[in-house]
Amino acid sequence: MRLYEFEGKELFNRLKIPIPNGRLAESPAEVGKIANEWNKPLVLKAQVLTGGRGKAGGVKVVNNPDDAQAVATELFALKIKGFPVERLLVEPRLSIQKEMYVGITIDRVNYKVVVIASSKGGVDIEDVAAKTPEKIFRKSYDIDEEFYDFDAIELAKQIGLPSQYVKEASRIVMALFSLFKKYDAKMVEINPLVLTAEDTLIAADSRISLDDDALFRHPDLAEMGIEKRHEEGEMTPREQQAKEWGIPYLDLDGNIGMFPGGAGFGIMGNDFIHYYGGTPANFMDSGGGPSPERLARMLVLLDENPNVKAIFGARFGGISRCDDFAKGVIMFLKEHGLTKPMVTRMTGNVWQEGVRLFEEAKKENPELFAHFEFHGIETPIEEIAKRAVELASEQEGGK
Amino acid sequence: MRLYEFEGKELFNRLKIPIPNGRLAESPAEVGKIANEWNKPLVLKAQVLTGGRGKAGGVKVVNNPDDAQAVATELFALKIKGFPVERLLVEPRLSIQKEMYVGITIDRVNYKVVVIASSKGGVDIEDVAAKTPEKIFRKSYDIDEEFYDFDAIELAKQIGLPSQYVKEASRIVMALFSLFKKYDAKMVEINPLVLTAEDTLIAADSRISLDDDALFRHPDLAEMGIEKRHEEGEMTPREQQAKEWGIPYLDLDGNIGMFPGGAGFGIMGNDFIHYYGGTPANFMDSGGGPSPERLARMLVLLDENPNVKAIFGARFGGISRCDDFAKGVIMFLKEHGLTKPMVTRMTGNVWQEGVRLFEEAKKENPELFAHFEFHGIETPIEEIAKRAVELASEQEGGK
Amino acid sequence: MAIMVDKNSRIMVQGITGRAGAFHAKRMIEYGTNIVGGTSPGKGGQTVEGRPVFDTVNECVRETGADISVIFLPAAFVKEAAIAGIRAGLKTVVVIPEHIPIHDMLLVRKEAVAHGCTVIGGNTAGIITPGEANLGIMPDIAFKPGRVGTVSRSGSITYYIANTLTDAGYGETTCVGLGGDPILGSTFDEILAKFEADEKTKAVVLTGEIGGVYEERACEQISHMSTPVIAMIGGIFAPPGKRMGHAGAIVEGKMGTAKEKLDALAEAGAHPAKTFLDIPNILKKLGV
Amino acid sequence: MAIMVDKNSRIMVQGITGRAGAFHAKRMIEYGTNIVGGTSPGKGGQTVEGRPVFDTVNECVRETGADISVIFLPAAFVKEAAIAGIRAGLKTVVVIPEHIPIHDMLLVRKEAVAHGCTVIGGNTAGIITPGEANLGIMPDIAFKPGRVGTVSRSGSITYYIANTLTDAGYGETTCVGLGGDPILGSTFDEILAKFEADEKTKAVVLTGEIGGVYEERACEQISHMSTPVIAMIGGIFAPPGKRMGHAGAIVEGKMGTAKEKLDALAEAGAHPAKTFLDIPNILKKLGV
Repeated sequence: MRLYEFEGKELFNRLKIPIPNGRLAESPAEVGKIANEWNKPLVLKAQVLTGGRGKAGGVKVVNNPDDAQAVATELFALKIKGFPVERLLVEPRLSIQKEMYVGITIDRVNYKVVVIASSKGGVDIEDVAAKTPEKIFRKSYDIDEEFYDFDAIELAKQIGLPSQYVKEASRIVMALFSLFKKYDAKMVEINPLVLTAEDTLIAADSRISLDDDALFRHPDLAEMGIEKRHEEGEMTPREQQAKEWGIPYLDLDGNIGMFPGGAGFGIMGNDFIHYYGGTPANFMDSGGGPSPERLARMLVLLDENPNVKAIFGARFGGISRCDDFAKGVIMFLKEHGLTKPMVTRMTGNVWQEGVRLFEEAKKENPELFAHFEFHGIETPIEEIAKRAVELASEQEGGK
Repeated sequence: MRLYEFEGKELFNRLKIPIPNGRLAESPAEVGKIANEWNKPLVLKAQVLTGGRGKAGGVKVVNNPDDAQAVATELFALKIKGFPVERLLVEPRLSIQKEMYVGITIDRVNYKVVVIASSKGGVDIEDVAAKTPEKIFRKSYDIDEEFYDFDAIELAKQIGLPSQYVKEASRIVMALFSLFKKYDAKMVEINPLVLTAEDTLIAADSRISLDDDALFRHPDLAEMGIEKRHEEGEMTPREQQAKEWGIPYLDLDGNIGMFPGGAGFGIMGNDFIHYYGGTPANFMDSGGGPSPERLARMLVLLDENPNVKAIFGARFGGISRCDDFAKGVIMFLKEHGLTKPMVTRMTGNVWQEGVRLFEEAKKENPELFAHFEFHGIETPIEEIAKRAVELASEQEGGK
Repeated sequence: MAIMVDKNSRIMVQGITGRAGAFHAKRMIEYGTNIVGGTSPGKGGQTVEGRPVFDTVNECVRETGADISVIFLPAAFVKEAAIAGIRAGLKTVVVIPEHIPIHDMLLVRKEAVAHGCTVIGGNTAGIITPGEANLGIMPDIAFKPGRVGTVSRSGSITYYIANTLTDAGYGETTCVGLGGDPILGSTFDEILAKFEADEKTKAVVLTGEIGGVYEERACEQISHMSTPVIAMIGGIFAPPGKRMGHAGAIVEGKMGTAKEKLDALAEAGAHPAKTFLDIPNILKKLGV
Repeated sequence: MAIMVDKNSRIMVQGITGRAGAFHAKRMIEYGTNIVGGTSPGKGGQTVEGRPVFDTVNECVRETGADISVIFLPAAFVKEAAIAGIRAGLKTVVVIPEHIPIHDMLLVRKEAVAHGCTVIGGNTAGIITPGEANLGIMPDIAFKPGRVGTVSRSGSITYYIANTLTDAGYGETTCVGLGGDPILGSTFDEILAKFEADEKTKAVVLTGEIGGVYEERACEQISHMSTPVIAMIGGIFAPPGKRMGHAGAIVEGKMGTAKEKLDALAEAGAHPAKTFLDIPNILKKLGV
């Protein structure tokens, strides 16, 4: 999961990586106030959880402090890749002598930690790697290997820093390495690392992506307000609700509610729906062995989503049992009621028992099953996907 | 350097190793007050920087709190291996089900960290190793190797802990290992690690020896009042003075003041004095390349020591220069004045220049050189040692 | 024959006294899997389903001769548990739990390579050799002994494919779930090599996923295999850059879009399948 | 011939721009030692005594062909400096500063062994091959080319012994200061083995010290050497349990009293000496 620039810089500051003396603002007026107070050239930087901010006009230099509030108003009105700008980071403008890049990431193919540096910073590092690979230097480490200052100095020399700066540069790179290890990062970047006209080194931007699965061992991050979130962008209200219920859930653009069994199948089911001409409204992961309560909540998320026109359910009882699955669906039908057409297939662990429970419940309360078609192992999953697409287009057509 | 039991326990507490809920007392009255407050059986433990405290009567159980003050008075009157008892650690008496041993130390021959455990604790672990080696379990680790809980559990099983205790025991052993690494320890011991009648594990005693040379990276220890000190025992006032001046200095029992060049020679010079029938009054280390000021201070320590009857000086100019050496001695002669007979030899780096400076100064102020014989390379060191012994016995005889 | 596990394997369960551990130990035993014991620090001396419980893997290996372990423990404990198994000399360690911290898995992988142990997972449904042994959480209903091997990132995909193979009469030699976590103990190429060496496996179905990095590693291996490989990739239509449940399923820059993966695999000689129903058709064409 | 260093060695100084580093670089050069350069991070491009200064050991090795380094840096920086030298492929690293943290030296030793580098010190006066090269802080006045090797914990003892050997007309092949710190990069046995392999060294004088642990390790080596070894031990009369300046000089339990060390060395075949003046007499008796 990605951190905001200001969050990353707060971590930089903790690890003694020098950062500009910036302030976070939540309104144009606040920006204006800061500008008046400081009375010097500023940079206003939109805080969004996505890349390409610069190209989208999310970073503005304000040479005359009087203009700050007006520029800030424009920035707050911006949407960057669809994400609204809710905060600006206000920093003094740096006088730049040289811009470099330092990053640390994981090479998943070779199971290594990779330290990368480039003599060219402040730009897309993948572009640099593609167009001028000679400007990129990297070295791989085992996860439990120590990173020494002589390696950091070597890196600083390779990216063309004159000798007088290499000690400070190595201190910064070593601190970045410590940050990477300490906070279970997937990626940490200083881009650009700026050598200012005043001969100091400073991290002008931060990009940090942490391993959400290791957040549990970093309670200090939660204290900073850094909690589990998307890799990119903010959550929708529905995603937020799902998160509170502990259900991995993602809103998509389509109209078929995906009620899956298993994350892998969630991904494949998404493809199947596309193959048959439909588009899913969401991605969801039930987790291993979901309780009936959890299954009912998963259905609530779909049924209450106005974009959903039909629900596609598939359960392969692996770690879970199909009778529990049936119980969850029945609980939902009784307590909430299904307003959308739904088609579902069960197979795997005690699937026959799941079908039996549905049949029994249907006999008792046939009205609850008005929109609900259920299948066992006899119907291939592809047929179910095709049926879901049909149901959705019937609904759309019926409008 | 060794820590007091209560200091060690404070570190245990920081690393979440359970310790008895004790209090430090500096007078019998204080002990009496604690005893009245707690009103339960107590253990009073003399805090001294030496081993064999138990055998010397430095630990007393007080079953009736009314007796506490009287027993404390006896303990405060005690000297353990010559060291006075200035503080008592007062703890509730434990009900003991089983006593074990856990220690971590360095195997200098094989360059390893060694974790040692024994099913027999509360006694001299070297005795246990000698008499019942089958009760000792050990495992070696590289300094950068991780210590895993499964190793700790294995150790707990080996020393006969029933399964229900192994998780807590492994937590304690892992914390001890962390403490060893975190504070640059030479040795950490829990002896005994007690399984109480209430089925809890508790570190009933602590023994910790840290690497003084790594103290610089543990400012939190200085905050606790833990500073460079002897491996055993407290410093004499003269040793304290030397420490303030940054001079490694040790009071010994003899009457020859040792004014050495080089620590290795300090040790060998000590032997030479013995070979010729004398006994040194001190050990001292000049450090590499001492300044004239430092040399003058070294002589002040000897000349003002009433036990010193003669001073034996030897300087082999290696990292240091003999002219600097001569300057320091002359500074001392001029500013302080020599009251004890002294014999000194210089050789090595520019020794001739040292001799020349002495001769020049003697010509100017012959009275300063009344007690001072200096030699160059022509006189073997053994002759100088012999002469120092003669000078000391003349003084003793002259009394 | 089969790969990795068969009826003679001696299997232990780490975390056997836990809810999931005990439940699945029972299921595995019912399937006929040779479960010989388990571990649960602090509960040594107990039994679960008649199998002895030990405090450490070392003890379990010493007393039962276990050579494979299946881990059912919370993610936070997996690093230590896996390394305990690796250092105790196990041949294979299967990590069922999901969300193992990435830095932990990097260390586990390093230890595994150093000690010649195969780690599977995390977030795997396990390994099954139908009719012989079922390690993990796979539902036995989908599987029948046969002649096609499968290897997949996802448990549910494994069930669907096995189901398809079973229904079509091919059956399976062994089905391996690599796991859905972003860093995995083993990679496709390593499992493919085991299938290649297995005489009874006449074809392999590989199912990859958007966002992974191990599909690309498989290409080199596929290019010099004599056993045919059928490849499926999930996430062809997945939106880029969003977390899709499997933490691994994040498109990282230009590497690893589903389309590119499938193209690369096909170029290396794999036979691409779009849906499960394509698979029997391809096998038929291949004459398996 | 000589051991470890000779006139063809290419020597660099880590910390060459510091007060001690520059002073001793000058002294070493004056002696004729082939100093080719040095390092001081942040000062690359400068020169000291006409020798180039680099930011990293790697650069220095690449540009000057250095194969030995002498470290003049504060103790806190030695770990990194020594490992930099070891990893840069140096044959020998000489650690002059004293009071190196014990845990640091354990790591340095591990790296040295892994990379086949010999680390000498900390707290050593250095290594001298009289007439060829003087690495460290030894005063050249004591030394003359000759036929006896010395190895000692202490610098001052080395000077006295060399002085004695020089005066008696034996001279020295190479004199090695192991160092006075409690954990040392090399041990007596390792240096003795080098002397044993050196044809020109006709005898070795070993001087140990109370509190060390490496004297015992020397016994095994001495017992199968053809080159005779004369042994002296300092601290015969030292009080036990007190720190004697050399941090290593602490009697640890029953191991390593000076008397026991000397007895053990004699039993292994070494010839014990009490004072420096004994040494020429023993050499004479041995017919060296």
